[in-house]
Amino acid sequence: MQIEKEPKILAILCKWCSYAGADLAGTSRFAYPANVRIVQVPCSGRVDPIMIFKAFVEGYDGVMVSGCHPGDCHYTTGNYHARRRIAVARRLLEFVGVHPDRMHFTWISAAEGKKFAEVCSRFTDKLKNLSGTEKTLARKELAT
Amino acid sequence: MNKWHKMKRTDLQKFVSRLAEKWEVWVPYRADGKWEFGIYDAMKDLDFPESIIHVSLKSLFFPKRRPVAKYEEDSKWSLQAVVPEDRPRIVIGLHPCDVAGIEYMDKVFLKSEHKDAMYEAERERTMLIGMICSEMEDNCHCTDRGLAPDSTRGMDVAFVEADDHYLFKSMTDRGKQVMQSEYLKEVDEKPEKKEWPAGKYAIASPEEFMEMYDDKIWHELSDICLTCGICTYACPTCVCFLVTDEKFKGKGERVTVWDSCQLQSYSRMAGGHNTRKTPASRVRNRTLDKFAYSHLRYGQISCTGCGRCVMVCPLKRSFPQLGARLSERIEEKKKGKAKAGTRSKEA
Amino acid sequence: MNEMRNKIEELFKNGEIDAVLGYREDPATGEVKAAVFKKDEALDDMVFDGRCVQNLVNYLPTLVARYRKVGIVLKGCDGRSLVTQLVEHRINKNQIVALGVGCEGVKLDGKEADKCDDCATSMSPIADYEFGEKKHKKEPAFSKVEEIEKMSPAERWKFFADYFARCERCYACRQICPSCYCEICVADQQEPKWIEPSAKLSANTMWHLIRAYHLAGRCADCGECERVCPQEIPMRLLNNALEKAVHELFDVRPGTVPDEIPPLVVLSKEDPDTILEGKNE
Amino acid sequence: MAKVGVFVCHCGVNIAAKVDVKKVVDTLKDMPEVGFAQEYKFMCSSPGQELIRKAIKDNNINRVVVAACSPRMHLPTFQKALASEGLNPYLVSMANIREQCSWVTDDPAEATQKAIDLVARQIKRVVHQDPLDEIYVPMTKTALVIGGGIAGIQAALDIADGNRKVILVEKSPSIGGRMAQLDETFPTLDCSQCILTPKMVEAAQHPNIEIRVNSEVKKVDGYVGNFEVTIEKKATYVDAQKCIGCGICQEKCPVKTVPDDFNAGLNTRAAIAIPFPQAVPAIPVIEADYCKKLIENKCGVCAKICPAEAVVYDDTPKQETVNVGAIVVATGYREMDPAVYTEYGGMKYPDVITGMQFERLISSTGPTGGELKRPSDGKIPKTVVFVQCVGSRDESKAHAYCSGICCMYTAKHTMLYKHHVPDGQAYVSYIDVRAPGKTYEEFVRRAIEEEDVRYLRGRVAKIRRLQNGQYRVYTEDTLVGRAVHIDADMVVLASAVEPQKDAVGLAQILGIACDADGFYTEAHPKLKPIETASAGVFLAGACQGPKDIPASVQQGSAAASKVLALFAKDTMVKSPQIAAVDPTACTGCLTCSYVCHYSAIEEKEFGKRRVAEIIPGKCQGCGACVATCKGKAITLAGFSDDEIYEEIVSCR
Repeated sequence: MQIEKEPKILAILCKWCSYAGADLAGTSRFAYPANVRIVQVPCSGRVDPIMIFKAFVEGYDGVMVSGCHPGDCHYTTGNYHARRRIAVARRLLEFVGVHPDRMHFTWISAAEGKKFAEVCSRFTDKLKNLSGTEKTLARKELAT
Repeated sequence: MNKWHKMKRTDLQKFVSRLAEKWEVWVPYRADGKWEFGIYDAMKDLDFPESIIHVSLKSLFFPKRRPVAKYEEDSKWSLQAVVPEDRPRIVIGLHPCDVAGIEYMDKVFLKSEHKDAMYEAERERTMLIGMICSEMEDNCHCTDRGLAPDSTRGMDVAFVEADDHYLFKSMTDRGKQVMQSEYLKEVDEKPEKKEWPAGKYAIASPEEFMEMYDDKIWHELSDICLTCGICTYACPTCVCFLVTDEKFKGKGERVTVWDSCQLQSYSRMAGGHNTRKTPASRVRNRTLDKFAYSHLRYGQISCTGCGRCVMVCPLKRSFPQLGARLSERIEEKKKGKAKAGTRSKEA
Repeated sequence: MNEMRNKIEELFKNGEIDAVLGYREDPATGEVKAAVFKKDEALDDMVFDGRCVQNLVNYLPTLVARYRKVGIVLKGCDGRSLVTQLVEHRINKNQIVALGVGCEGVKLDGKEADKCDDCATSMSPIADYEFGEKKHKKEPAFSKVEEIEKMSPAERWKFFADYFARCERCYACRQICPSCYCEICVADQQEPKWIEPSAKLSANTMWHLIRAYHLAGRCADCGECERVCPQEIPMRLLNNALEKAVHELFDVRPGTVPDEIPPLVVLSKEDPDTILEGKNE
Repeated sequence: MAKVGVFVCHCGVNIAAKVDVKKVVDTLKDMPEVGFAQEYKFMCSSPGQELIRKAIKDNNINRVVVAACSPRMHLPTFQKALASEGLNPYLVSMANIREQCSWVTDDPAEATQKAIDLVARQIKRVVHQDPLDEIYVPMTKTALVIGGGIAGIQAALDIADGNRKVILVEKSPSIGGRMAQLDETFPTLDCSQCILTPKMVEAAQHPNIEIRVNSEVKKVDGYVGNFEVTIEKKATYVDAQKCIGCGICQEKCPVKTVPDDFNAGLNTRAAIAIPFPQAVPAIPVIEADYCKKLIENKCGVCAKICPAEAVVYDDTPKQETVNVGAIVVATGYREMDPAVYTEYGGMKYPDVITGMQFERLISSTGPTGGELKRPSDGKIPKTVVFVQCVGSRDESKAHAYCSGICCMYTAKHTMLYKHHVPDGQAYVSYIDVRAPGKTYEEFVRRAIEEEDVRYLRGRVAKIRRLQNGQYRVYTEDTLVGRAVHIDADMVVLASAVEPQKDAVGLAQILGIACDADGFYTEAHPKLKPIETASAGVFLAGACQGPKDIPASVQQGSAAASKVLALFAKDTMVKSPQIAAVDPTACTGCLTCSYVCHYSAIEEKEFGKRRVAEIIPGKCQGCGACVATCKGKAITLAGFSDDEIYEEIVSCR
C-alpha cells in the first residue's frame, strides 16, 4: 500500500487552543487541503499514543497532534506530559518504519489560525512528496 | 484384502504433484528453520520432518481466525454467512496423535448438539494421509494416553518411511481414490511391528483427578506456569474460541478467534467479575479439562500425548509434568502420606 | 555464594525474612530454576551463576501476599526491574529484603545473553545486602538498535512486519514481564477494540507497538519477553529502541535510580520542543 | 438501540455555497444508525431548534448530530434544545462543517465530500456518547485564610462582612504581617500602623472571624466546597484564655538575648514577649530555645510573677481539623538576606543594613524610638547611600525578577531620612526607576526635586569599610559615563522580595503550583490571577509575586469576592465531563496521580487492593490521567476512548 496523492491526515487537537486555532483558520477563510480530519480532545495531555498507532494502522497517511503552547495549557501541565509521550511514541513509530515526515507534532494557539492552515498545507506537501512510497503499518483489508 | 503399497522415495514428489492437479494438497514445509503446513508447491522439495511439528494441525480445520459472517455498514447492515470452501483437499503427513486430535475435535464440533457447519465442511472436503511414526521423540507420550505411534486410526491413507521407500495403505473408501497410481505397487511387505515404550507422563484416572479439585496443589503448579496461552494454541484438542466483530472501512466480519482458558481475560464476565482470576484456577481448569472434564463429556481424556505443549512452553516446563505431578500427589494422598500444605520448592 | 547463604541463614534466624526467592539447581537434572526457600530448608542447592537467567521479580507480588517478609536474590537487571516495580506501588519495600549479587552476565543457549552487552548495572541499584563484585556500569551502546536505525523506513517495516506477522498472541511476553500487570490488558479489551484479538499483522502490530510503548521508561531490559517468545520475535529491539529514546531525550535509564518517578509521568517543563521532531527531519 | 437524528445546517450561504447540503443529507440518511435526517437554513435559530424538538417527539430519535458551525459556538444551544425535550443534553454532537469545511475548502465537490465524512464520523461517535448528569457538590460556607498580613486581613474582613465565617491562620504570634513593621507608606507617607492597626482590631473583634495565631496548616484533604484542613497550633507556653496581656512577664524575664524579629534583628528582647506593642492578640509567647525554664528547668520567674497564672511550661503542639469550603492563601513574602553579596560586605558591616532594618531604625516603635542612629556607634548618619536591586534583576547572584516595591520604598526612605536628618545627603544607586502606580512617579520626583536626593544610575560594584568608620561605595554614574565613589555613614540595601521559606511545602499541601522562583502560580496569568490550579484555592498578596500594599489589598478583596461568589451557592454545579476510575480494572500503580495537576487522584481500598480514586469535585477533566493509564481503567466522560476511537476509525 502506498502513500496517496491526496494524503489523508488525522489531526488531534486540544479543545482550548488548537481546535480554536482551526476554527480561526475557518473564520479567517485561510484555505487548506480538504484531507484533514480533526478529532477534538480536551487537552493534548489526553492524547494516548495508542490513538496515533491506530490511525496509522487504519490507513491515515499522516497524523498530527497539536496543543496549547508550553506554558499556556488550559490545564497548566497537560501539554508537558503530552510532549514526553509523543516524543517517545514518535521514536517508536520511526523505529518500526513509519517515515518521519508522516508525523507532525506542534503547538497552535487559539490566535494562530494562519499557522494552523499553513501547518496543514505544509504537512500535506510533505506527504505528497512521499506519494508512491510504501505506506508502512497500514492494513490493506480486514484480514490483514 | 487391502494390502500395503510400495513407493520409491524418488517418486513421492511426482505422486504428490499428480494429486495436486485435482486436489488442494497440504504438506509440511520448512520456513526459517521451522516447520509449518502449506499448500503444495511443485517447485519446492518435498520432505517430512523427523517428528511432529510444533504448530497444531487443528488450524487446518479450525483456523486461528475464521470469518463466519460478513457485513456492510449500509442502511440494512447487510449480513451474509461465509460460504465454506468445498474444494477437495488432501493433507499429507499427519501423525497418529494429530489424527487423534481431529477425532476429538469431531466430537466437539460434529457430535454435540450444535454442529459447526464450517468445521464440518472442512472435514468433509479433506482426505487425511497420515504418517505412521517410526520412533518416539523425547516429548512423545502417546503411549501413556492409550495411543500407539503406529496407529492408523482415523486416517484415510496411512504411510510410513521404510528403508529406501515408502509404504502406503488405504484405510477408507475415500483413501482408495489416491491408491490408483503408477507410483504405487502392491507388495507383501508390512511396516515393522515394534514394541513401544511407555512415556514419561503416566497419569491417574479421570475420577481421581476430579477428587483433586479442592487440593492445595494448584498453587504449587501455578507457580511454575506463566499462564500464557501458547500451550493451548499448540494443543490439538484445545478448541476454545471467542466470537468478535472486526471492521475496516465500512466493512465488517464476524470471526471466531482462538481463545485460551489460560488467559485472565478468558473468564471475565460483563460487569467485571472473573471466575478464574488466579493463575491457580486457570491451571486447574486446563489440567482438569484435559484429564477429567473431557472424559465426563466425551468419554475420553483429551490429551493425545503429542507433547507439543512441552515443545512450545516458554519456560521449558511441561504441561504433562503437571499431570504427572498431580498423579504423584494422588498417589501420596492414597498412601496417606499427603500432608497439609504444599511442597512448593519450585517457585 | 557462601557469604550470601550465611547471610540468608542469619536473616532467617533473626526472623527478618520468612522466605527467600532465589535459584535452585535440581540435583537430578542439573537444571537451574527459580525457587522459594523457606525457613529451616537447606540452602545447599541454592546457586547463583550464569545459568540464573530468569527475572524473579515477577513472582514477588504473589509471594508478598503469602509471606510477611521475603528475601529476593537480584541480578543487576532484576534489581532495576524491582526499582520500577517499587515506584509503581506494586510491592511494598518493607516486605522485601533485597539481596544484590554482582552479576558476571548470564548465558543463553551457551553464550552470553545479548542483554548483558548494554547492562546498566551489574549490581542491583537497590540492595539491602550486596554480595560479590560491583562493576562499573556500562554506558549503553545500543548497537543493534543503531543497525536498524540505519535502514530505510521501508526496510525497517519489512524487518518488523515479518516478525509481527508471526506473532501467535499467546502473550507469554506479557505474562513474564514484571511490568505488565494490568488488571485487564488493553489487548483483552473489546470496547473499543484498539487491538483486535485475532493474530493478524495489523492487530499484532498494534499489540507490539502498545506493548513496547507501555514499557517505555519502565522497561529495565531484563530481556524475559524475548527469551520466552515461542516465535522468537526480537522484542528487546523494540524495548531497547525506547530505552535509547528515553536515555537520549530525558537522560533516564529506567530502574537505575530508586524512587525516581518514571520519565513518562514526571512533570518536566524544561524539555525542548525539538524532542517532538523526527530524527531525520 | 441508538437512533440518530441528523440536522444539516446551511448557515445561510456560509455552508450551502460550498457544500451540497442536500447531497450530504441524502448520502447519510441511509446509514444504519440514522433514524431521521433533515437540512435547514439556520439550525441555531428558534425554528431550527424546533426541528430537533419535533424530531425527538415525532421520530423517536435518541441521539442528535447537528452539522453546522463549530461546537465552540453553538453546542450549548443544541444541548438546551435536547434538554427541553427531555433528552440528555450530552447526547448531541456537532459536525463542524463550516469552520472546518466550507470556509477552508475551495472546491465545492471536495467540500461536499469532506462534509459527508465529517458528519458520518459524528454519527458514529454520537452512538457512543453516554447521558451525563451534572455534578452537584455541597458547599461548606466557611473560608480559611492562610496568612494574617494585610492581604489576608483584607480578604478575611471582606468575607466576614459578606456574612460568612472565616478562620484566619497566622504562623507568628500576631497578625499584621510585614505592614506592621513599616514606618510610613508610599506614596502618601501616612503612618503604616495608623492605618493597619484599626484593621487588625476589626478583624480580631469581628464576630465572623476566628483568628488562630502561632498556627500552621499541616494538611489539606478534600476539594472545593469541602476541604478538611488540619491546623497545628505551636506550643506557646502561655494560655491565651487566661493571659491579660499586662506584659509584666516580658519585663521580669531575665533572658534578654532573643533576636527581635519584629525589629529585623536590630536588637534583642526577652524570652517571653509580646512581639510588638500593637500586636493582635497581645499575648506573649515563650521562645523555647532561649527560656531557661524550658532548657534547664531553672528560673520560672514568669510563671511566678504572672497575675493570671497563664504560663504553662508543659504546653505541646495541638492539631485540629476544620472544615472549610474555600481557602485564601496570603502568606506574603520575606526580605532576602543579602549575605550572598560579599562585595557589599556580606552583611558583616554593622552600618550596611537592609531596607526593612532601615524601616525599623527610623520607626518610632523601633529599637531607637524613631531616632535615626547608626547601629555601630549611634551617630546620626550624615551621608546615606541607598542601593537598589540587591538580589533583584540579578540572575547571576539571586533573582531575575524585579521586586517591584523597592524603587518606591527607597524613594520613601530617602524622604523619611531627610525628614529625620535635614542636613544629611541621600544618594540612590539605581538601574531604572520603576514607578508606574498612581502618583508614584510624582512621589519619586518629589524625593529628587524637593529633598535633593541624588539619583545615580548604575550598579554598586563594591562597598568597603574605611578607617574613619565610613563606608566607601564604589559605583558609577552611567548617565555621564563615570565611575564614582561616595563615602557614606550608612548604606541601605534594597533587598529583594522572596517567597516564604516554606512556600513550596505549603504549595504541596494545598496542591497548587509554584513558579521557578517559588511564588505561587495563578490559574491564568491574565484572566485568572486569583484562582489557582486547585479549585477553591485563591491567592492574595505577595505570595503570588512581589506586590505593594495597594495591590495586596486589592487582591485580598478580589479573593474575598471569589470566595463569596462561591459561597453564594448551596451546591456547586460542575461539568460532568470528568474522569472516573473503574476500580475493577485499576492496578493501583497510581502513576496517574503523578500527572494530575489538580491533586484529584487519591488512594482508596477496594476489596483487598489499593486503587486510585478520582475526586469529582477536584477533577477538571483534562484527561492526562486517562492517557497515562495503560490498562485503560480511567474513562473521561465526554472524551472516552470509545468516542475518540470511533472518530479515528470511521474514516471513509
